[in-house]
Amino acid sequence: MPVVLPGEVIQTQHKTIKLGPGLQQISNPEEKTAMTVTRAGTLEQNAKGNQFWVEGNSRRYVPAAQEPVIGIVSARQGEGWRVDIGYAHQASLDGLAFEGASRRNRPNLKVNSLVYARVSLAHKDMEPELECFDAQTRKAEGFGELKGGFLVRCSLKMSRNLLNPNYFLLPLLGSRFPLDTALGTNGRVWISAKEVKQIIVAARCIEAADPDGGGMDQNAIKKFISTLDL
Amino acid sequence: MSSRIEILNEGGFRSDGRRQYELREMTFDSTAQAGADGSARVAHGLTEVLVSVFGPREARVRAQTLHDRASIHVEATIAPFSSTSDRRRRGRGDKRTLELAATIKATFEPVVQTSLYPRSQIDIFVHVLQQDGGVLQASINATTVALVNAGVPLADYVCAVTGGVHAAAPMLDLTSLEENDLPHVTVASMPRSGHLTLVSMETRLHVDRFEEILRLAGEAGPVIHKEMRAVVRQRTKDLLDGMGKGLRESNPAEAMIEDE
Amino acid sequence: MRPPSPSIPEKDFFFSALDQALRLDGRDFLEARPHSLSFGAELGHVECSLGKTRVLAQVDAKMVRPEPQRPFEGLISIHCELSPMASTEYEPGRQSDEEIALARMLDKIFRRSDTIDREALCILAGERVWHLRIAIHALADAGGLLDCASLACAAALRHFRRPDVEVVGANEVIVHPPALRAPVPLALHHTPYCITFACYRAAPEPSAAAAKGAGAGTVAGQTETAPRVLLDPAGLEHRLAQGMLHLALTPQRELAVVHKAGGLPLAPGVLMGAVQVAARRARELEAWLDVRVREDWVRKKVEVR
Amino acid sequence: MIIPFSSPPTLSSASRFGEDVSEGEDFYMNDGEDFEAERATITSPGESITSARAFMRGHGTYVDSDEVVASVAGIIERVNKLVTVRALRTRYNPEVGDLVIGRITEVRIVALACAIENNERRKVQPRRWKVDANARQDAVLMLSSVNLPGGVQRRKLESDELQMRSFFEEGDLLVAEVQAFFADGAMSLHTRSLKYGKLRNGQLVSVPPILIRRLKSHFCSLPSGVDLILGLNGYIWISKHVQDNEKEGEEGFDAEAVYSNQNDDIDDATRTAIARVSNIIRVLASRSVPITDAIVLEAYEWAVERDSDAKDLLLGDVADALIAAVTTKDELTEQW
Repeated sequence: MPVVLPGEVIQTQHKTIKLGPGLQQISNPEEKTAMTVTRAGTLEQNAKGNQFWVEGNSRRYVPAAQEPVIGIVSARQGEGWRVDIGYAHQASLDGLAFEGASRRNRPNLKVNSLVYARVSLAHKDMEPELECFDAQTRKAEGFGELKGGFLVRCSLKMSRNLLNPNYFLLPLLGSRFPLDTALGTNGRVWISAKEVKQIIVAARCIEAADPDGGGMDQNAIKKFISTLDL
Repeated sequence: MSSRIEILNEGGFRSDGRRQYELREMTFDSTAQAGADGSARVAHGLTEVLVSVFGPREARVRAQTLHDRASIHVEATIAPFSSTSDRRRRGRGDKRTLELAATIKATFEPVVQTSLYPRSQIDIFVHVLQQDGGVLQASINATTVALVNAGVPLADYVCAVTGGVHAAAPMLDLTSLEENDLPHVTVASMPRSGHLTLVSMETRLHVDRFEEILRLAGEAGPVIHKEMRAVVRQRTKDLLDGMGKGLRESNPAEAMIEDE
Repeated sequence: MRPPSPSIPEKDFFFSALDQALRLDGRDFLEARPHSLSFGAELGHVECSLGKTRVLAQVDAKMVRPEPQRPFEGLISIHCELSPMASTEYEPGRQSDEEIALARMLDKIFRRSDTIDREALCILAGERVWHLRIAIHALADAGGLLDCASLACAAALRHFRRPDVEVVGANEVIVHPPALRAPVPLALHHTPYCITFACYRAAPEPSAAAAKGAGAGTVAGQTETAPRVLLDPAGLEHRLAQGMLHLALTPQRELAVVHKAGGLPLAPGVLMGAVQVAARRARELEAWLDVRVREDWVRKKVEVR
Repeated sequence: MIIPFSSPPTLSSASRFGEDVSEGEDFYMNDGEDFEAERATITSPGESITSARAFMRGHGTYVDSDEVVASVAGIIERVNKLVTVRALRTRYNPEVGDLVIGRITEVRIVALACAIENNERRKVQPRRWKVDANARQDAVLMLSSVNLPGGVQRRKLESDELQMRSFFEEGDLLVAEVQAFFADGAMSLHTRSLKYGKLRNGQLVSVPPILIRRLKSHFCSLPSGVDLILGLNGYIWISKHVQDNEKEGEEGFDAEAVYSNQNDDIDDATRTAIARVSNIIRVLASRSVPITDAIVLEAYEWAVERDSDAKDLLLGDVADALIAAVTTKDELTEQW
């Protein structure tokens, strides 16, 4: 994974590519697909080589469409809510963007409650919008209000790690005690388990494994868990 | 210069003739400002503070409206003529004034039952008219009485008193002469539980001495409470007496209600 | 933009953990976060960390004319800066309320409590005195900023040395460069340490777990129905505190500042319990600080006097 | 005996009300002991009233460690198991059906984005006035709750929304009735009656709300051409008498008169009478005497008899004499 700096130009052979965060398309007279880097980090691409993005250690979340996020309801607004997702601006969540919601039957979210939602609109000139269902199927698919449990805040890098099914931490924790999680890409992870102690252990492990915090690897975490009171 | 003054003489008297634990005379006036919902002018000796309370009323600043309780807004002013040593005109941004206001706000926020008045605002205006030590103490006591007079629900009275130590001898209710020379503590307590809502000290004092003052101030709290309570009860009684005078007119009204 | 308040699940979880006598970072009630110091190249340049909270303190001195009404006393000024660097909660520009409160508290702890011998800062009465300027920069705020800032300030004052000066004749002042004459440490009467407690209402029904916690590490005089007192609150503990108590003490068991403005009412016994805990901690911090400062002086080859 | 909630506090013996109360210990109701209705019991914040096991807490109280504790200074009232403390000086506490006098503080014609700017919990409510009625929040007067010129049954048009200020604008006084409450406790008013609407030709006197009681009618006409409106929120309107036939008539309801901002001609005699009544009310309020049409009338007759100047009424000795005159008679008639 090459380290790239803002301003670098990257060229590929692929005709149709998808650009992720940290990259911008530039017009190219030679008919070759080219992009410029806007953020420092490591350049990543998928196996097929037609999707690119820059992985960095920035702390401020910038929403991108279809990303799952955890938000805190900050106010009621007309038919919906305003939600803090850790971005520079508040996102809006429509009261009808829930499974089974209708004009008569809208979910009742209180100010300061937690929601697990998907970014449905992320445009640089507009306020981000969220939805708590799949717009096609109108099914919740796990989105909605998060009740109980605890919210852990971590770095953006860590939240992406946790979303990776091959990452060791959640299976490791899961082997010790059953737990529910909701993973947001905005550096927020919601954990629920039976015991308060278990949630605290999970929260401390996430913090310890966070590359921006303790940065422990699998073995270190194993040792760390054994020192904790479970 | 002030160190030449004898704080406590051999006979056990202080510079103004009081004994160690003697409080200055307290006077309360609940009729100080008719335009306010509640007001009180409280004097501890030569220290005098006027507090006016408005509200709960419609919040003037929308952005500060709280959806689940009333917001409390405190503004303090120290009159330039209030002190002989420091005739300064203190503007709105003056640190000492701001701190006084912030302290009063923090002290009363948990005491006032604000959750009964969502989206409203309670304004407390504190005017220090004369200072001779114990400004914070007088301001808190005056605010308590003003809030009670305004009919604002409180969990309890807040009774404040200042204590100091002179050569291992603790004393209460310091004048500014004594405050300048002695380490002093302002303590505000709630008589029902005896718990302390405010403890503020800015001068150096040994832990053991501090404990002694804390204990003394704890004992002085109920004394001040008794005075305040008597004043409040007297006022309530006076108002009630006046209402009794409208007796004859009230009867038809009562009859009417029973008819309904 | 005002930061969002903690969400309902965070709040509920925090208090249910508290009911079981658990803190979110695994500490005991009266356990502080680890603290560390690092010294910069110059004397009086200190970076202090308390958990994830970090503060930079820098002391410098220059010669000025004293105030006419106090010709024998040096000047001390404390400057605080809370920039958005420390936390997203702080806005650039305008002085925030937190900044004013921090500056006021540091002023009380170090200036009003006569920590520094001002008369020792006098060079030539009415003509020349030292002006000590203490700059505090918050680098990261994860709760307990005041404790961290005061520790950094104390360390910087202890670490700092001013150039040696000599008065020749009537009003000629010679400043000796550090290379020729060892610089002089400040004359400090004492070193206050600020210690913060967060208070929470007593558990609704004292459970077995809470009773266990009461035995493990709680303020003396704290019974099951008494409010819970946490030393060195961090993050959520800070934001959800129902009352805060700031104490500044010298290692000689002298209180320099007591600041409890409003919040949860405390019984005098609980307050005194907290004072005793703080007194112990002040002594520990003093011993630790003394060792660290001397180590650095040795490393910098400063003559220790 | 049940003390009516809305009635003045246990007046039957307020004059006898003992000295022991002020110095005595906390009044404490025992479980079995019957509450003495004849004695007004004064309490103040933080004082225990009774056990929370046997009684229910009402307004002005809270529960602390199994006791009902007062949170305001006032008198204890009990209805069955409900214990309340009534403060003698407080803001107006509205009830549906109350007649109030208010002042317009804000005209909100289009409520664009108002929900966004202040985290509004209510739904967006366009077309309304906000009215200060001495309560803890400003009251709301909806455009749909007022009578518009052109008959009671007229439909509201969009043009009405645009000319809301021509009906009521900031600073206007009005008399209205409390219609309902919003979820957050703010009251909603209406003026859909010919009795209600904009006020003119007079002056406003503000007294503590507790001094105004519920009467058969809050509109009274005094001889000498003065009308009195006693708002339950403590605002009292004293104005020139309007002939009944002038306000009557379904079709005679014309915008000119109802929403006019112009005072009629008021002759000197009426002006003097209005001033006299106003000062009488001020004097009564300053001595905490409940204000009713009867007592005002009596005081007015006394003042006319003495032929005292309106402004002299406020002088201490005249005021005392007035109070003595209107209240001594009461004691004579106390038996009934």
